[in-house]
Amino acid sequence: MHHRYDVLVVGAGGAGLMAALYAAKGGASVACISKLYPTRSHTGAAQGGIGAALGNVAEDHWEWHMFDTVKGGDYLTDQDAAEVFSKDIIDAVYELEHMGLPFSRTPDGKIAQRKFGGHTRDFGKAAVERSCYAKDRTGHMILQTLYQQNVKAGTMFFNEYHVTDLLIENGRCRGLVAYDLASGELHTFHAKAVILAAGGYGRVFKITSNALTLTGDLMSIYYRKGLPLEDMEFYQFHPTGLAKLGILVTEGIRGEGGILRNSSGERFMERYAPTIKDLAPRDIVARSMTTEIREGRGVGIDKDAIHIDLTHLPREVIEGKLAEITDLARTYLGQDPVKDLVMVQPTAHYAMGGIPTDLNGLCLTDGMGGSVEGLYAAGEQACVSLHGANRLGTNSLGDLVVFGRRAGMAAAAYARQVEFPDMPLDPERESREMFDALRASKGTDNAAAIRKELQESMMNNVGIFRNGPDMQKQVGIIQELKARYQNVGVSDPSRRYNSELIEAMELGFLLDCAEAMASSAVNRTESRGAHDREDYPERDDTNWLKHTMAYRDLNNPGNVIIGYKDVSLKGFTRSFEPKPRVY
Amino acid sequence: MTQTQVEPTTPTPELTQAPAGGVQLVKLNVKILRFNPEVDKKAHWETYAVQAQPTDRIVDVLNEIKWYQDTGLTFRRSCQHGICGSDAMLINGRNRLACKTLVRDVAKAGGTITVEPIRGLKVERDLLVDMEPFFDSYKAIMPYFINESPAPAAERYQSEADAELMAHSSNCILCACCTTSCPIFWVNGSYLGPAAIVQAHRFIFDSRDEATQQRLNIMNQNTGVWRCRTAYNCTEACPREIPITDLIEQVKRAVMFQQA
Amino acid sequence: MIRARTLTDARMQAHSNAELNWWIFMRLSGLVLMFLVLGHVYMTFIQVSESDAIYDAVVAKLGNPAWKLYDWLILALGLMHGANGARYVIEDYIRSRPDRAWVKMAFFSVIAALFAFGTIGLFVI
Amino acid sequence: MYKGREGQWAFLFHRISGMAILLYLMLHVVSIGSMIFGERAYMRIHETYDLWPFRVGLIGVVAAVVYHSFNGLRIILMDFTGWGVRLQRQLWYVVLAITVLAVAYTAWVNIPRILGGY
Ligand SMILES: Cc1cc2nc3c(=O)[nH]c(=O)nc-3n(C[C@H](O)[C@H](O)[C@H](O)COP(=O)(O)OP(=O)(O)OC[C@H]3O[C@@H](n4cnc5c(N)ncnc54)[C@H](O)[C@@H]3O)c2cc1C
Ligand code: HEM
Ligand code: SF4
Ligand code: F3S
Ligand code: FES
Repeated sequence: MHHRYDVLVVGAGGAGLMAALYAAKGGASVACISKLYPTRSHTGAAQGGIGAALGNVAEDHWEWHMFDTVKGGDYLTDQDAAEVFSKDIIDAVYELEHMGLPFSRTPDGKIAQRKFGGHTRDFGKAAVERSCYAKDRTGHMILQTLYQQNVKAGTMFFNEYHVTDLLIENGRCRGLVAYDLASGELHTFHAKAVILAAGGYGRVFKITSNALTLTGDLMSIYYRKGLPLEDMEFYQFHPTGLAKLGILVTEGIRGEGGILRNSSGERFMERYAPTIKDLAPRDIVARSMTTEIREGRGVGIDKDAIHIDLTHLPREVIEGKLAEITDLARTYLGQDPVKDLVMVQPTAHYAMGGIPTDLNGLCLTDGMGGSVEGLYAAGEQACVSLHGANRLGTNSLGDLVVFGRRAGMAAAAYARQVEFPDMPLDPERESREMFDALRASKGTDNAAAIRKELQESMMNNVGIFRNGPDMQKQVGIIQELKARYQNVGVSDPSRRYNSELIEAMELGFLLDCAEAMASSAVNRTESRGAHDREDYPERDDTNWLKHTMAYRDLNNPGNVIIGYKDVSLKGFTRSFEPKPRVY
Repeated sequence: MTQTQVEPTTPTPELTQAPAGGVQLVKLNVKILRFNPEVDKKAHWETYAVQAQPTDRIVDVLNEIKWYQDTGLTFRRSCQHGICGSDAMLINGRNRLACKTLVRDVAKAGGTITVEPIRGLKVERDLLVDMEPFFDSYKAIMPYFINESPAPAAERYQSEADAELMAHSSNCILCACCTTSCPIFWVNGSYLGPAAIVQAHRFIFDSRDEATQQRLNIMNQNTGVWRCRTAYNCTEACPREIPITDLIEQVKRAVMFQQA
Repeated sequence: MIRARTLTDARMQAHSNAELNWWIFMRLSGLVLMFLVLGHVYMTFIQVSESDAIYDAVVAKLGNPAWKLYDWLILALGLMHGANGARYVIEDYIRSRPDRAWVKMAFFSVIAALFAFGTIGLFVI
Repeated sequence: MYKGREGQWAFLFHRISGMAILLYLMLHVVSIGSMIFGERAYMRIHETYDLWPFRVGLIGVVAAVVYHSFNGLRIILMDFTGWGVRLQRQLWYVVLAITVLAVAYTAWVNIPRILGGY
């Protein structure tokens, strides 16, 4: 089957839906292709809020937000991106409100805001109320609202279509190939511009807040073409996942006054971040918790968790503003935040790295400004580099709407100027070969077993605390697993709804992401943001104030070529000198 | 096709203690209604013997079966914690999300858990049904905010009390647990169903929305609120604990007072 | 692929309050019927036995115009209420349009006939 | 069978009892209306009512009418008041209790008549 649209959007999470909306507003014919029904996208799981300096509760300015973002990213954040972001997000939040998003309200009827980790007033003086929220289901409301607006705009959706290949020839993107789960057929989509917004890849880790479907598909597809992935070593562990399960407990819980306590009941964050304590950025809190656990002050049977204490908060706050996580803790742990301490553990959460883009979402091919014409990316899967080495809470939802919108507008503008490019002769060839190989393999290895080994070893070797030998070992493990992957057999021959085939394909994507990640991480011999090495505990601005670009070596499979890209240390009007990062 | 033949085991109501970490495993039988249109004429039951922790989610158990026992087993799932709405199914006779139901909620050691696809929508394969009719009903109620008057530079104001009116209905994740538990929907697919009405409620009771009149007219049709016979299955089934029947009754009254 | 309903669609769509009115009627008639029917049942089945309702007794009772009216109300409201209730049931369970149309037609004819028959019966005597 | 709770059964019984009463009403109209054909015709139909199955059936009709009436009241309360919905479960048990009492009373009055065959 062959389809033709001016602009194609891959993924129907917050970024994809925003991009689709704006591409349509730009006059383009738009189709959105998603492997899930749009409202099933993982943006719906985001809880805490979306940060914007509205100043509805306390004085706030975009410069403060920009500073926090840069400092939060341990100065690896591109400051031009941070400036665009901190300004644009204010309008974007108002726009979401005009789209009907049911925000929580202040007593005078404005959008309610609360404190969040790393967001401060006056360049680091004290925590500030910046996160705009809708109870603790902000992502759910954003996803629903954006989907609703797309229904209104009449966006064409191809649901449960898995994108399997991008058609890039001579530096120009020409469309893509997708597998229709319902029929088991491949479809070719011909387009002037393509926007990628397929989300993260948290499923490389064992304990994660990410959905089973977040397998880094499009990052891997990009990478397989010999194109780079940026800053893959920076992966955020969120301090508070429900113990064992990894299900997220929003940072908003600490924004509302929740306190982390170790086995002796001590508020240990006072030792690690004396100024903002429990509201320090995520990398710092996650490390502090892990240190407590390692030093034997953890709680639970295995002493591998930490308590979060809400019991001093009024019931109305817990059951009202934090209804969602109250329900989660009650359902899955049988612990009631109103009267019990809840057991939490750091959980793999967010990819700072991904497909490198410029400020308009245009995908980059190297660190020197080369790009793929007509190919854009936004959302978690892209790396504009707004988040640098560590993302601040609430900045991802902001990223989706700000850069999703910019990518949508840029793609539509591009599509207005150009004709449809020629298509390759047999566009479906690579996808077909991939599926044929998976189907034909008479191998005996089990995809689930390989995935499990990958997730466990990644957790142990490229987790919160890292060191050279372990990561080196992990690079080897990934190569082994990739070899075994060749032997994965798909035993279900059905054409329709063959989820076994899809899962096997997704495992292949995960292995690629893991490869880029582990290799980038071994390479960076410093500690910065979420990348914390025990063998190189210091930040090293002289050598490492630069982005990593990881390329697959197409001639030498298994080898990863590392390149670099400069950090833009200048915003358009404001800039912040790298300083030691203390809170 | 992948007819993995699985031995139905006799229930053994004993607890096995796993060696490490003090994890408690129980033996269970999971009875699943299977149907693959490419080979089966009719749906049939298959039983799988599994070991699970009482605190495991049903979706964990299903994944375990799919990954290690019968790879052909087909169902939707994604987030694993009740937010994406993918995995509504009929578990032990009631609609639930497989990821929000724990083993210990539905079975004791040695017990049996039955899993069927949700009713009233066409089964495409195993536990996966055609969701299009469900989303068509959703689209029929104009599920988007309408306010044509020029927007202010900042936000439109809304009181906390007005925001609270939408608190329940805006919580819906479109999982279809409700609609497919409604005895009217089972027999009468033209009924928009509780999920669509909940969505309509979200906009009707939004103080900023300007299309209340048109929305109430949609609700006032033969396929709208009047088909609800207050059977409460929807309310019992909703994983988001939305008091659905209450909301439907509010919409009925709103239609009545609007016409009065 | 179904297009979403737009505001223009919704504005143009003719709508009637028929379902709303029937819904209200069901509740009002139900309330009235409750007293009429329970009273009737009490008087004819409990206070006296069914076998006491011999011809003469019935004729004697219906000689009183008040009872005539009482019984006629039950007849009229009960049939209307019941017929509309049955319409709900028919619309729910009979899903093919043509079938639904003729079943409804036949059913309403029977109800109409019964109503005529009952009314004549009441007032002839 | 779907394992619905009180509401589902309340609805199902309401529907069945409604249809049953309607059927009974229709027959009742025929039997009483047969008067216009004179005493003979009326009594011929009427005598069949003396057979015991009809007597027992009468208890069923009472049950249906009482259940349908009071559950109808429950529905009206739910439709017009917010608390009706909150208390629907309790209300339904009240409806059932009233129905059981009414049936018991009818049976108590009627069983001698059934046994006595008069
Ligand atoms: C539990 C949780 C809580 C969070 N809370 C917050 C918060 O409070 N504040 C904040 O700012 N951020 C938060 N985040 C981060 C933020 O929500 C995510 O980073 C963001 O939602 C990602 O959005 P996205 O649009 O990029 O991707 P997603 O929403 O993940 O969507 C990905 C889309 O891509 C599609 N897709 C993927 N692969 C393919 C393929 N091969 N073919 C076709 N389609 C494909 C999927 O179907 C899906 O529609 C949270 C994240 C998690 C996991
Ligand atoms: C005695 C007092 C009665 C009351 C209070 C009453 C009340 C009601 C109400 C409120 C409904 C609407 C149900 C709904 O929309 O959910 C209803 C439905 C119905 N009633 Fe009655 N009713 C009474 C008597 C009768 C009688 C005498 C008959 C038979 C002739 C009858 C037959 C029906 C039928 C068939 C329905 C439709 C059921 C359904 O749609 O599920 N009712 N009743
Ligand atoms: S109302 Fe509840 S049960 Fe129904 S679709 Fe929404 S979340 Fe699911
Ligand atoms: S189950 Fe159905 S009948 Fe009404 S109360 Fe719920 S929609
Ligand atoms: S898997 Fe997302 S709701 Fe169950």
